Amino acid sequence: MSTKAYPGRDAIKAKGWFAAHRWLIIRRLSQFAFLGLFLIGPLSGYYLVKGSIASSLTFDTLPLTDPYILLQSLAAGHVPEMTALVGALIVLAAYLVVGGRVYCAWVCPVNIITDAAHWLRVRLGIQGGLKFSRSVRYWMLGMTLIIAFLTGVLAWELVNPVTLIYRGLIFGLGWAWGAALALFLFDLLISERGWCGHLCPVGAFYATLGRFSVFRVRAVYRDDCDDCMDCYAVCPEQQVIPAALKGAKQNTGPVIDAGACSNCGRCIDVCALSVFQFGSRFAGPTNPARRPPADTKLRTAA
Amino acid sequence: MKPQGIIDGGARNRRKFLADTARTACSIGIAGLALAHLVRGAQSRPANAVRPPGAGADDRFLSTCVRCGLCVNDCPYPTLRLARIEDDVAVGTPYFVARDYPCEMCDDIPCVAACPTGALDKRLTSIDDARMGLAVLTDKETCLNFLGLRCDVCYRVCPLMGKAITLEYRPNRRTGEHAAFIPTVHSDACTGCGKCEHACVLEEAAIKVLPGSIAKGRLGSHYRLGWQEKERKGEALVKGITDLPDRMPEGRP
Amino acid sequence: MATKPEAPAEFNICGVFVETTPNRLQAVARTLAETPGIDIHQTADDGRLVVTIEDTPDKFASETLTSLRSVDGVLSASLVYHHCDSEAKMLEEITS
Amino acid sequence: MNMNRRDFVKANAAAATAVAAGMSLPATMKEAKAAAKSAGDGIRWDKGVCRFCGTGCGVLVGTKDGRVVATQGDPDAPVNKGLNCIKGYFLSKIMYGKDRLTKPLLRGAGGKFDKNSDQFSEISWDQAFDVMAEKWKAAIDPEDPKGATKVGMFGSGQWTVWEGYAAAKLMKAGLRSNNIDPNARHCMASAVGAFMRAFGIDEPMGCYDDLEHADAFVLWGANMAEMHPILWSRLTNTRLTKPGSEVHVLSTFEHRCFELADNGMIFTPQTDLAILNYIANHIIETKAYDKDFLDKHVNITKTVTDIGYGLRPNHPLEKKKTGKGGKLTKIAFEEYAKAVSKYTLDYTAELSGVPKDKLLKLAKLYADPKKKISSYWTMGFNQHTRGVWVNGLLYNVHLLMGKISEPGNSPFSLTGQPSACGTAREVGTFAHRLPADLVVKHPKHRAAAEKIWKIPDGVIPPKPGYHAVLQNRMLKDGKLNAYWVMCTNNMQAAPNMNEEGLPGYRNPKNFIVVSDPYFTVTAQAADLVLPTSMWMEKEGAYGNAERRTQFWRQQVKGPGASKSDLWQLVEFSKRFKLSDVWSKAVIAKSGYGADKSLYEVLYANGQVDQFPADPVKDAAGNVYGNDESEHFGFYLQKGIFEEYRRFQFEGPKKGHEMADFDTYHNSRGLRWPVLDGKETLWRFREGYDAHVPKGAGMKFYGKPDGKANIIFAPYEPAAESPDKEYDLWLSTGRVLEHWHSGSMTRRVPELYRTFPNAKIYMHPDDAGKRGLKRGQEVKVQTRRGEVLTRVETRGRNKPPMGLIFMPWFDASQLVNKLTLDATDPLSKETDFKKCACRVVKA
Repeated sequence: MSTKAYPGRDAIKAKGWFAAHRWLIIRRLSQFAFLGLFLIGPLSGYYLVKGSIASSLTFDTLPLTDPYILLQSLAAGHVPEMTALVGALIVLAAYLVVGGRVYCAWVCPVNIITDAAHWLRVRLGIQGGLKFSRSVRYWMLGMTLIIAFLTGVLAWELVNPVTLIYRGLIFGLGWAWGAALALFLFDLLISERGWCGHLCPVGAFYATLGRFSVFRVRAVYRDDCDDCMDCYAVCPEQQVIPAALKGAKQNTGPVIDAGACSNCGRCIDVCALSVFQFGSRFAGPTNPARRPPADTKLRTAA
Repeated sequence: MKPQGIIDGGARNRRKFLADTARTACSIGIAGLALAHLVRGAQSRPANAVRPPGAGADDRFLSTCVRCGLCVNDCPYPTLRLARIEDDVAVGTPYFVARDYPCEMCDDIPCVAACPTGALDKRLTSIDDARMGLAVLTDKETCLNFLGLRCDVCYRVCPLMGKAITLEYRPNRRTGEHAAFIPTVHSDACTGCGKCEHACVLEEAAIKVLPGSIAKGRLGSHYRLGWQEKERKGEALVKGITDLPDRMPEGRP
Repeated sequence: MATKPEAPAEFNICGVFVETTPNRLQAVARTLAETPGIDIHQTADDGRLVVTIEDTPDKFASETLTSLRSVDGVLSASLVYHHCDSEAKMLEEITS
Repeated sequence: MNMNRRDFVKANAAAATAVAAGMSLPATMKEAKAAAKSAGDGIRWDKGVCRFCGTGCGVLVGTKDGRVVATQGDPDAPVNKGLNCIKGYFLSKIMYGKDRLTKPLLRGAGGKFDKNSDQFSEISWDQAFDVMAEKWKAAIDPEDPKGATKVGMFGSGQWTVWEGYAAAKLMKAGLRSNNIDPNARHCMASAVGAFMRAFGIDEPMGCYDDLEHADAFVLWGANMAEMHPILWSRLTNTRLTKPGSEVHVLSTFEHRCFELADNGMIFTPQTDLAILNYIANHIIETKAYDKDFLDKHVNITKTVTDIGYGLRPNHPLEKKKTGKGGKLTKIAFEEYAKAVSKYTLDYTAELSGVPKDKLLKLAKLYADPKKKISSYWTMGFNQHTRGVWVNGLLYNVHLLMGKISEPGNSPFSLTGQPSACGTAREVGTFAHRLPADLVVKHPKHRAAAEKIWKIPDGVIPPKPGYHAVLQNRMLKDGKLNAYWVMCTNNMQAAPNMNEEGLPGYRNPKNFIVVSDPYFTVTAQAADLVLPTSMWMEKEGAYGNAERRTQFWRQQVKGPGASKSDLWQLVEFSKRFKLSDVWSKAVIAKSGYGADKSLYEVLYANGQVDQFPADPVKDAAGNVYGNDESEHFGFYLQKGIFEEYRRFQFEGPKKGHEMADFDTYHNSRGLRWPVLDGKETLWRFREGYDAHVPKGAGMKFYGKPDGKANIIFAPYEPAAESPDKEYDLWLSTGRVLEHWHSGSMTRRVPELYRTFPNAKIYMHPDDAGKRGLKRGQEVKVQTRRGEVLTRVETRGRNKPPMGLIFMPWFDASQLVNKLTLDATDPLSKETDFKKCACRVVKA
């Protein structure tokens, strides 16, 4: 682990604050933008997008449906209408391109909550607590589908904090803020990155998709890595990095091709040496010629 | 420090792996049981929560509704809402409380049109065929019309007035001069829109929309209603029966 | 009868046990029920009544209590419980 | 369960006491409360009468702590026997709308009048009457021989008897203006006109007992199922329990009564004139008529025809007319037979759109001498440009058969307002009338009134004043400048408000005063708004449709500074000296000093003030307030009523006699004439009516020769019919839940919820043709304006293709922006049931 109190300090020094938070800021904007699109309707009466994250209709033409929820419905024994099927396929295709867990990092509102919890956990120096295996979420995923199958009810949707909170924000929060608070406290006090990183079956579903997705983080300049560990410190799914960053010998990487990676881009932000870049999963040069002088200058500054 | 441990930390022994797996499976199993228990709670819904048109039985509805809220968005009235955690209705599913806002029975049924999954059945094309529930005159002791007063608000607000609710006339034996107009609900026409419950002027409505399964009785299959069977067939079920004339005094018919 | 001062700061509520004869119970109950400030809480067929008396705009509870004894048919009226508090506080909503 | 600390302490006190007394307290507070209730809940009950329709249901009013807390149908009231309709159920809430007016409000900021301000400021009664008196005096020229034609008053069939009387007296005997008319002009004037023409005396000959006696009922433009719910339940009971009984319903659209109808008929608007003539024709052709009855008791006449539509004189329709007025010409029976012979079954069926078999069934019913028939009507007949005619045509049918004035045989005009009969009609609040059926244009009648009122002859102007519709026109034209609207919401109720009412009220030359408990549409258009005590906040008397006069005592005080209409009228009279209103010559004749106030001449005149202001008590000894007694120092209501009775006993017209004041306070209402301590149930019939001499059998004593008139009148078309541009008939009306203009019922949350806003009832195919969906927002347009509303294609009213129905109770959808101010030239009553409109998407 990094000995530095705040990962990314070098990056701020090297690139400036904004550049060192670029993806984080864009990502937050993206999360709020999605929410905003849904909220415009209820707030203004003029609907660009109707419905919620579970299923929506944009400009009264484009149907989008969460494939995971649709999968539950299928497991529960119902073959939905074409609209939902088409909507789910569109979403599926989109995430296969941009990265499965992009949903988690760029869309899901819970991410904001759990990121906040983690940020505070680090500041307060809270240690220990429950540790779950990263694989628990896949068990959860299986379990939700089995229960749906056995009961004929979209059981997970009774408790799914992701849709609960999203729906709450659009259709009236009620006690849904309680669910949000519970998640926050769970991640803050009980289990580090417990929910999004270990338990959430929604994440598990998208992680499964993510194994095949095209858009990726690549450790393009992995040879430049000075082992500062900042990327590990900020990464919510640290296990995905080594194979890409340190896999030169084993002939793995430089693409982070683990499904669990959410393409959040924090590693890109915090790396003072700009080792990481977004790119495609398909082959591209490792350690190509360095780009423009600006970067060179940064490098020397570091 | 080198990130060695993380990279090659996979060298676990087999026993530990099995133990971990068993433990996870058990935990997940317990979580699953808890979830299944929740499902049972969700399947029962308060009697005053009415599903939108085309929702059908709840067990079907709960497997099909993805809780997206599109029906709520397209409901032109404040009628439909999505259940919140505290609402006692399967969370996220659409419903309405007739006493607050009844279904206005739009001709084009926008809620059904909006549903992407078919949870609200697209085969429902005429709102008159909707069966959201069944109005039941639950309290005859306070219903003003049973008391002989001329309220019949439930009857007059009924969009299927004269079909779903009729007034049956009955002499008021107390006054000897007035008729009582008894509101009578007919399940073959009542859509369960709840206009009657909403409009009932009593402090607690005497007519309520209940789920059909609660409201309706069922005749045993071992008995048929003779007059209905005869009407359906258009003639007597058993033919060739004769009747002898009665002996009467001369000259009388 | 003493006239009650304007805007009384205090408000009295008394629990009073009233005795009458069984055959006059109904009549007494009716009279009490019509007296401002009196609420009947329970009656027993043998002629016992539990009532509360509270201040009214023109009479203190104590005055009503005194006048009670002169009601036709009332054998006794004994004060069992007395509570005095500010009027404002009395009107506070509480939830049980 | 929410409770306040006081309740909590009480519960504790009770519990502690119970323990001490060795009694166990009921488990919950609720039960304790119920126990207290069963021992007597401290509610004082007194008799009253429902505030809404003309049925006149008796109610008991429960008062506690100065507030009406409950009501109940009076189980012993003969009309309703403890029942109420849904409006009556909520009577206890009508006085307690959140926005009751409690202070006089003057248009303008800071208590200064400003006609153009859209703001009102609170002022005192003194200030209010100061402003009013100044405006009134400016409009009155005491020396004008025509009287004070620039002042006017619009009153109400919801006024109590004494309020109407005091108002008529103030206007006619005090201010010398006949420009007083009641809102009953909009609902009953045609019925009055027809009664006077046919019988020479107003109001139905029968009573509600006919509902049990009749074998058949025919509804002519009355939706009794909704508008007279309790009477309808009586009619229904007879239909259910009496073998062979029938119900026939005629209307221009299908409504709730059709459900009970054995013969439901939808006719093209205005063709009721033809249908009635067809029935007469059928009776004559089949020789079913009662020749003996006709010979003894009936004159046959015809009326002037082509008399126009009561529009402004410059309207093209008025220029085209060839006849004028309602002069009757005696004709022979044969001429009458010939006149109606045009109305054959074929012709009538073709014209009216009613199938022949239905028409024939109806005609046969009337022609059957064995069937006792009660015919009922309200606004379908009365709000008709030929309202007096059509009323008369029905009398023709009843008179032909002699089916009148006996149990079960009754042509019966129902009323809409609680005292349209008792007040508006009987005490002379119409522009042409004086108390007890007298009229201003008759010198003997004026003389009788002036004698009883102790005023010199020549005070009462001989020319009838402006009627309701004319008042609005005169306001607009600036010829009526000081105007007082009381107890009615005429801006909402009067026709063509866009072109007549509103411009009239807002004409800068005019000062408009509105007295009302609530801030109605009319109050909003006024210059001065006076807060009014209503219903149980004052002592009152109403007269219902069956001539039943019912009294009630004042149960509670009005809120804030509100005052009863009676108080306002009498108190305002103090502001005038005789020299302000009467000419010097008249004053000299009167023997009164010029400085004497109108109050002293009209009310404190040694006659009206003869009864002391003693406490009002009921039989049980409960004492009731009387704000007027307290203020004026004498029993004003009793004084007025007893003076009014002098008209009944000393006036030139018999037949209106009532019992004395105190008798009414002790009874559940009595049907006049009350003679020798007995009510009259059926008038003109020997044995039932004390005015019919022994051996006469029958006498229509309202006419000098004791005979009633059959009056032939032909079918004439409506003033405005649908055409290419405006392709639908628009009919307005009411719904059961809301009465009058909704100013009371819409303030009862439960009633509001059941029918919050008006809508148009439309045939589904008419809606489909226009691409309209049920519930969709639409504009209804006529040549006079447009109103935004919603479409209803289901429910209680089912109009035929080509007609829409819209109720007028909704202040947010003023349907009278659309209606045409075409009136019956005889009764001056507006036809709210027919004009041409179109419906387009909003």
